[in-house]
Amino acid sequence: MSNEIDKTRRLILQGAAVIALAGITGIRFGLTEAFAAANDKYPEEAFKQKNGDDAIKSLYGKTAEKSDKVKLDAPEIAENGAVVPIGVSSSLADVTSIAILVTENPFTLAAAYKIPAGTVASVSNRLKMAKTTNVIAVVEAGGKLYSASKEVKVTVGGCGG
Amino acid sequence: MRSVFGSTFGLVIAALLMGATHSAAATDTPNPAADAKAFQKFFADKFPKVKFEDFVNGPYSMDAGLYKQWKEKEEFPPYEFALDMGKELFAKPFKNGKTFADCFPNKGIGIRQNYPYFDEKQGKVVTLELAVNQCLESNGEKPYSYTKDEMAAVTAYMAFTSRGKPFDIKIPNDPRALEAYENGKKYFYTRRGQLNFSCASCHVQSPGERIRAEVLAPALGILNAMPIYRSEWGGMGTTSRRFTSCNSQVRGVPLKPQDDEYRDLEYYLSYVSNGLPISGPGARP
Amino acid sequence: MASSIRVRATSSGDTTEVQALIQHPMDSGFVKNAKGELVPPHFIQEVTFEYGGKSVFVADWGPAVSKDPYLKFAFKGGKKGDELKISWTDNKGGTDQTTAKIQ
Amino acid sequence: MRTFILALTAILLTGAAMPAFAASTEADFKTAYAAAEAANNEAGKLRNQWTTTVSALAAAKKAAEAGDFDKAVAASKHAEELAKASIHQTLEQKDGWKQMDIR
Repeated sequence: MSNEIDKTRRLILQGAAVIALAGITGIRFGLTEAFAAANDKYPEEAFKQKNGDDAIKSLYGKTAEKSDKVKLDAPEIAENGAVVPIGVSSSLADVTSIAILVTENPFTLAAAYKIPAGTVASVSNRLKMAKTTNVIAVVEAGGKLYSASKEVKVTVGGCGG
Repeated sequence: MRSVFGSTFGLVIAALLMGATHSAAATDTPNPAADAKAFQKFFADKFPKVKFEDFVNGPYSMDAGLYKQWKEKEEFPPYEFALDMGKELFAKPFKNGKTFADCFPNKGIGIRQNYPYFDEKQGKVVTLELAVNQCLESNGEKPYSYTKDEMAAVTAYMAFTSRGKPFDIKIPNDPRALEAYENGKKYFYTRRGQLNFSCASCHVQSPGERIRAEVLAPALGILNAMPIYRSEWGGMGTTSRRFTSCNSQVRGVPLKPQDDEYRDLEYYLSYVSNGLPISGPGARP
Repeated sequence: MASSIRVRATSSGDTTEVQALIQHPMDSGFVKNAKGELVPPHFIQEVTFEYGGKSVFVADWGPAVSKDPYLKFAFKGGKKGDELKISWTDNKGGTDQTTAKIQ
Repeated sequence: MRTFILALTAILLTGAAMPAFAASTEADFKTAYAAAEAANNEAGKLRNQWTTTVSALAAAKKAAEAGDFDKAVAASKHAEELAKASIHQTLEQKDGWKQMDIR
C-alpha cells in the first residue's frame, strides 16, 4: 500500500473517530456526569497530575475510600520496571470505571478504563514503573469511588535474564 | 558513583573467591559426552525442584513471583509481532524467486534443534543466524544485521516451528569440530572484562540468585529459548545480541557478532543442553 | 502492512474474553535515545472496543502504559463468529483499527 | 590468582589518585596516550579489551582536546593500567579457566 493511501486512510479514520465520539457523548453520558472519567473525551488534565489525589480528583471530581472489594493484582517484585503486569477487578455492583495510578511515576495516572453496563469489572494491562512505588487501583461503582493499593518493588538493569 | 564503584569491587572480589574455592584439576582430554552429562547433573543437583525440561524457561523456573508474571505475559506474548514478521519474511520470495525454504533441510521447518552444526566443507561452526545470512547472500540479497529486527524475526519463526523438539547437536568425527567445541567451552569458562566474570560466573555458579535484584538464568537451556523478547531491551534480540550484551555487562568489549568465538560458544552451550526442548521464541525480563 | 493490532476474543457461553496486543512504541517523553536526546512522547491515548455497534470497553492511556501494550477484559454476551471492532488513536494523531471474529 | 587480586586492587585505587604535581604538556599526553593505546591494541589481539579502557582513552582524548593535559595524562595512564590488567587477566586465564569447568 502506498504512503499516500495510508495517510489518506489515517486522516479519514481520524475524522470518523471525532464524529463518532461527538455522537456518543451526547447520548450516553451527557445528562448525568460532567467529569472526565464519565466523558468520552480523553482526560488530558488528569494524565498531567503529579500526585494521586489530584489525579483522582481531576478524573472523577471526588475522593476514594479504601475497599476490600477492589482487588489489585500486582507482583511484589517487578521483573522489569518497563513491563509490570497489573490486574484490577471488583465485586462491587454497577462499576462504571477503573483507574490505575502509579504514585512514583512523573505523572501518576497510568490508565483509566470505562466499563459500560454489561462489561465485567476486571481489566489486566502492563505498565511502566520508574522505581519502587505504590500502585493504586480506583473503582467507580454506583457513583462512588473505592480504592486499593499495593507496593511494587522495582529494580533495573544488569546481568539478568 | 561511590556505591557503583564499591559494589563492583565487591562483586569482583566475590567472583575471585568463588573461583579460588574450586579445586578441580581438569584432565585435558576433551570428552563432550561426559561434559554434557556432568553439566546437566550439576544443574539437576543444584535445583532439585526444577524439572529437567523446565530449564529452558530461564529465570522463570527459579522464582515463583517471576513465574507468575511470565505466565501472565505468555497469555499474549510480546514476541508475537516478531513471529508474524518472521513468518512473512520467511515466505517472501527473494529477487531471484527463491525463498529461505530453498536453503534449508525440510524447507526450514522444524530444524532449529540441529543448529549450530559443524560444517565440514566450510571447516567451521554454522549457527542458524549465520545460515540465514548465508542463504540471503547466496541468493544475492543483503544480509541482516545479526542482533535484532529481521534476524530475530526469522529465527523466531524458525524456532517456533521447532518448539518441543529436543536439541540435537552433533560433533562429527573431525578434529576441527572437537577443537571448535573446546574453544567454545574455554570461552564459556574464561573470565573477562573488568568485572572479571566468565559466562559461568553468572550462569553456572549463580543462577537463581539475584544480581542487583535480577534473577540470573541457568546456562543449561539458555539458548533453547532464543531469540528472546527482553523487557530490558524493549524488544527482540538474537543469540548474538545476548552474547555481545553479556560481554559489555562485565565491562568487556564485545567481539563482532558471529565471530569464531561466539559461534564456538554457541556450539558448546547448545551441545551441553542436548535433550532439552526448543522453547523459542521466548520472553525474558 | 500487517495490522498493529492483535486480538483474541473467546466466547465461553455468556461472556466473551478479549485480549489485545498493540504494536506501538509508547514513548513516555522521559527516555533518552543513544545520542542522549529525549525521545518526544508518542503514546496511544485511547483504545475503543465495539461490539454490535456499542462500545464495550474504552481505555484511556497515559505514557506509563508499556511498549507494545496489552489489555485483557471481558463482557457479557458476544456470539461466536460475530465481529469485534477495535481502534486506537495516539497523541500524534496516528490511528489504526481492525476487526476480530469472536472464537 | 592472588597477584591478580592485588593488581586489580591497585588499579582500582590508583584510578582515584589524580593528577601529578608538575603541569603536563601535550608531549607528555602523546607519550602516555600512545603507550595506553598500544597496550589496548595488545589486549585486542588477545580478544579481551575492557570497555573501561576504551572509555578512559576517550576521556583522555577529550581532555587533551580541551587543553587539560594533566587530566589527559592521568586518564591515559589509567587506561594503560586497565589495558595491562586485561592482558594479565587473559594470560592468567589461559589455563585458569579450567578451575571453573564442571566435571
